[in-house]
Amino acid sequence: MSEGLDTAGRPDWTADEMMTVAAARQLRDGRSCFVGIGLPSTAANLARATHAPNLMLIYESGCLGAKPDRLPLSIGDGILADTADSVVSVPEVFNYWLQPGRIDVGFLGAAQLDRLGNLNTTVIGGSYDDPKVRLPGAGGAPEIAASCREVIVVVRQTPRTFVERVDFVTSVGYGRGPGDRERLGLRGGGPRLVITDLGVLEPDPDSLELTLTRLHPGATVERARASTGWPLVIADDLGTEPAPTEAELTALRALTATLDGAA
Amino acid sequence: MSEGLDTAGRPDWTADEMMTVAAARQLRDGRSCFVGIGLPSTAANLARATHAPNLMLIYESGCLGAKPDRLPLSIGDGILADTADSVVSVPEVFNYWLQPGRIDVGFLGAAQLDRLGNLNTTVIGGSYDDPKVRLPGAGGAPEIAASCREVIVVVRQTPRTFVERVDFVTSVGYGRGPGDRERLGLRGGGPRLVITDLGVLEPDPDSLELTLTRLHPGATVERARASTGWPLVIADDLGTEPAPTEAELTALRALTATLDGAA
Amino acid sequence: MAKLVSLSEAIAELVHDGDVVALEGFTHLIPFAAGHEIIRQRRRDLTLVRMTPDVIYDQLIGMGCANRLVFSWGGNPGVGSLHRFRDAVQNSWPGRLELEEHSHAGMANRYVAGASGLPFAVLRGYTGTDLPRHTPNIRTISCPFTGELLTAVPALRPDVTVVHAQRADRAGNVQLWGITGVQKEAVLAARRSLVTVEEVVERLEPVPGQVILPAWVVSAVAEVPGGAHPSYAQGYSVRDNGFYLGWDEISRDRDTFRQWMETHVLEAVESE
Amino acid sequence: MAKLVSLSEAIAELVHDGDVVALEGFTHLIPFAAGHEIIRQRRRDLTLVRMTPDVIYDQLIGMGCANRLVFSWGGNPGVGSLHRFRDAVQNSWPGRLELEEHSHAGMANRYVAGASGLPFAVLRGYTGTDLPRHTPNIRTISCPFTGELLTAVPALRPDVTVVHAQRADRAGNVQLWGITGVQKEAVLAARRSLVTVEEVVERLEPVPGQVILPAWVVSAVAEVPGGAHPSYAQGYSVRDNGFYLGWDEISRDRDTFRQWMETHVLEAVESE
Repeated sequence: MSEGLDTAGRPDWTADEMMTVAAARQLRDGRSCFVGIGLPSTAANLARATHAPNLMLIYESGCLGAKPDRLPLSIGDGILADTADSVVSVPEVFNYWLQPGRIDVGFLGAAQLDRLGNLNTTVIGGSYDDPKVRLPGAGGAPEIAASCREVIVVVRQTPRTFVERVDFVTSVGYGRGPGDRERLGLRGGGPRLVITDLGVLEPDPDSLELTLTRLHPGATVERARASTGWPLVIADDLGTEPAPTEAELTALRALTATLDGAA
Repeated sequence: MSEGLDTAGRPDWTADEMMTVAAARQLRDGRSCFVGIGLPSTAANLARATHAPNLMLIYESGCLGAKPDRLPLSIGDGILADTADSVVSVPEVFNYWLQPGRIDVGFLGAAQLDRLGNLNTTVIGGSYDDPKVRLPGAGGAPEIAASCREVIVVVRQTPRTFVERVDFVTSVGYGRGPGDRERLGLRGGGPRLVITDLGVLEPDPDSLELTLTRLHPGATVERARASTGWPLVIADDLGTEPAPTEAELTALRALTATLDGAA
Repeated sequence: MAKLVSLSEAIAELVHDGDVVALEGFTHLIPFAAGHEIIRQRRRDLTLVRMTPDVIYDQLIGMGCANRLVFSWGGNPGVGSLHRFRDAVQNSWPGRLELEEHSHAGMANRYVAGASGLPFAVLRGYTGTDLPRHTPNIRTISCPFTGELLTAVPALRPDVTVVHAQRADRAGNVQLWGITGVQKEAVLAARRSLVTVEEVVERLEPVPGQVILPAWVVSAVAEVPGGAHPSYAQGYSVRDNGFYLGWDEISRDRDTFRQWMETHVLEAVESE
Repeated sequence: MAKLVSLSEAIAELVHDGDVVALEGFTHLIPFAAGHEIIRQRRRDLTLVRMTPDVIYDQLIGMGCANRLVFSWGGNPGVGSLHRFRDAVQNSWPGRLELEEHSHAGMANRYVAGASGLPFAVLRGYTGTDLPRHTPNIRTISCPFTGELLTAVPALRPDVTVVHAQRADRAGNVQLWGITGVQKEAVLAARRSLVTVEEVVERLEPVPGQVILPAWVVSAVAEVPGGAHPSYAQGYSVRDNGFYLGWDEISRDRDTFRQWMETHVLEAVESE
């Protein structure tokens, strides 16, 4: 029995926990990370609590170098200002810090993602003026996706989420394909990784199409294919993401426990 | 014997003191005033010490609402930051405070001034590339002259200073004449008053040419004409600026005394 | 110079039907009490401007105060969707709501341009997204030196901006700290401004990270302790996260929403 | 991440002949000691950038370190002219000094554009003055929404910016307060940056009005107590106004100037 499986062989961690741990592992110590609320914030703070104590967290509320000891409930949570190296205005965080490309990693979620890593958080179905579902909108995402040195997308994998073409391009991944980011003058590198509850996708070096490169323990190629709205390409050297370690799970659960208390 | 004359009939105040007092009188209480160092700063602080305790002093170093109890020696004097309502960055003082036209009065000096109130603080004589005298340059003056609701110029009157046409337009007064400020899109009102050691000049309502409207006690039209590099027009209703009061002189000398101590 | 007035007087004098109104506060210092007073005074046809329309705008929209929304992110932070906002966009209930949609960077720079007395702002933004196809006031501009193409957005000049702050002195000078968001720019960009504060004090003791709004750029100050609830005022209160979670249920159904607003806003006295 | 190094190491590593170098500090926190080290290390052909070139630039220019000056006001604040600056412009002594002349508003916005990763900035400035006729990088730009004509200036991107601050911690995070001028923008606009500080401390206690420069945007920090003299560091020293007045006499004559620099700068040990 591999580590992380209980006596009945079922993992003693959830798919969301696996996704969060896999995302946290991608954040190297000492880097700067532009963090949205929700799963990205959990993953970033898990990284700080484990292998990356000097990870620089930047929240769009203007908190630079925030070091919360619990999970913030919103990007404007008081603990972010209390623990930040510096709190700047919202115009400043976008103009002086994000726009020039100073931030290493941008962490984004999405309601829809397509095979070229474009993201939709605006509208689903119908038309823009008469949508089936109205989503919150862009927020900081378009410029995070444009300017961070690299982008990591964290999103659960379902056929409704992973679509051939997003209904609305809120944030640009690789646009329509190779050369598009350069043509558009986007200076950041674009989505380097998409981390889901099933595994990890990476852009194909040539086509830039998102390709399954790793599976989480227990996940299968079949499920990944069934959860993807386009013919999912599987990497020849498909790997497996290591299961969460005890240390990672303990740290993650200690963090998420702070949330339940708060609400 | 009028007040302010000694037993021999000589004024017991200097021409510079008269000029400073006349300038201070023009600053109404509760207004905001963009202040340069030197005589304008002395006059503005004299106004605060006498009739305008709530005059809002704004220094280009970013000090908003400074309330120095002595004369600052530079626009970056520590006492300005210590006593200010708020200290902002230099970009902010120009972009958020001066540029939108929030400041009532801009106080300027000059090395040269012409009959239409244009100011030169850049070069005198020769050419720009090979000048006879190289002056400090523009500083904040061009935008103060452009954006303040009105401008007051304080300058000693000599034929070398009061010229037909300035050698270099550092700051625009009325440009080449009526309609020019509007044509240039300058939103402030331009120079409302020029206060010298001899008297007060104001733009003619029609031609906008600077015209002598008041003489200081003891000054004469002849001297004013002789001290002006263009055929000086005298207002029909030429008035006299009241001599400094005891209160004004006491306050002014108390302020300037702080300077001697400092150096 | 800012006048010290009651909240109801301030809204009556400063906010009119049809105005362009910005209530700002980036999750911190959200002027909820002022928004509720706007609802009580039954303002109509407002263009509501806000980077992050959240629960307070959900309430204003659901109560029919607005026919237009200028924004960059409309959600219940940390919870999910705004049901009244969605109902208005998807079903025009209680009326049609026209949208003008931007990104945070675009909105922040539009306030900066307004505060700076400039007609537009330049940024690296929106490029390659579908936003410019639906928001006509996003244009391209080329650098006069390099020829590089960038994005231009027009200045925001609200008729009135409303913010909440920790303190003001009796002269009407305002002091806020913690996450100060875009409030300074929003106030300086507006023709009129109202600041509700936790307390009016004799003297504003300096605080690290403070932003000062001088009395001479503020129209009115109203003392409204707790005026940011369920948002918070650093140093005075903590965010009522339970309320935000509970709002999801309250706002889901039109009648439940109406009843809640009746009881907690319309029938509430001004100083909540 | 900022390295803690000695001033001489920092200048040797960060400032090279021919560099575009900005020493900023708006009468407060002027990095005099760093300027003196640049003189001691005999840098040449520098393009010196500074809103208010004053005594430190008079010294750099008089010692022949620069062949170009980008500025908006060159004088001895509260005293009068800079004689070495004038001698260089009027008589090309000790060498020709090319000028690129702007207004304060223009220079401040050029730093803002540099800090923002934009190629240019837009302002209401220069209009109707003779400056655009002699400074080619002042251009007009029209608003894509209103057609209004405004002024554009290109971003400033110094090879290295040098500033002085009150404190840094051991990680290299920098804290300054009082009149903070354009230092944050100048550091963020530069490719490399050096901050000299009054002291290195274990922890940066928050101070009202503070500006923080995170270690990850600073190349090097050098502890140089009194490194701003004859300028000052709020909370540590007061401005030596007598020195500024005295400089007028010292700098008037070429030989007197040279002798003074020999004795007080060239022969001085690094920690002055």
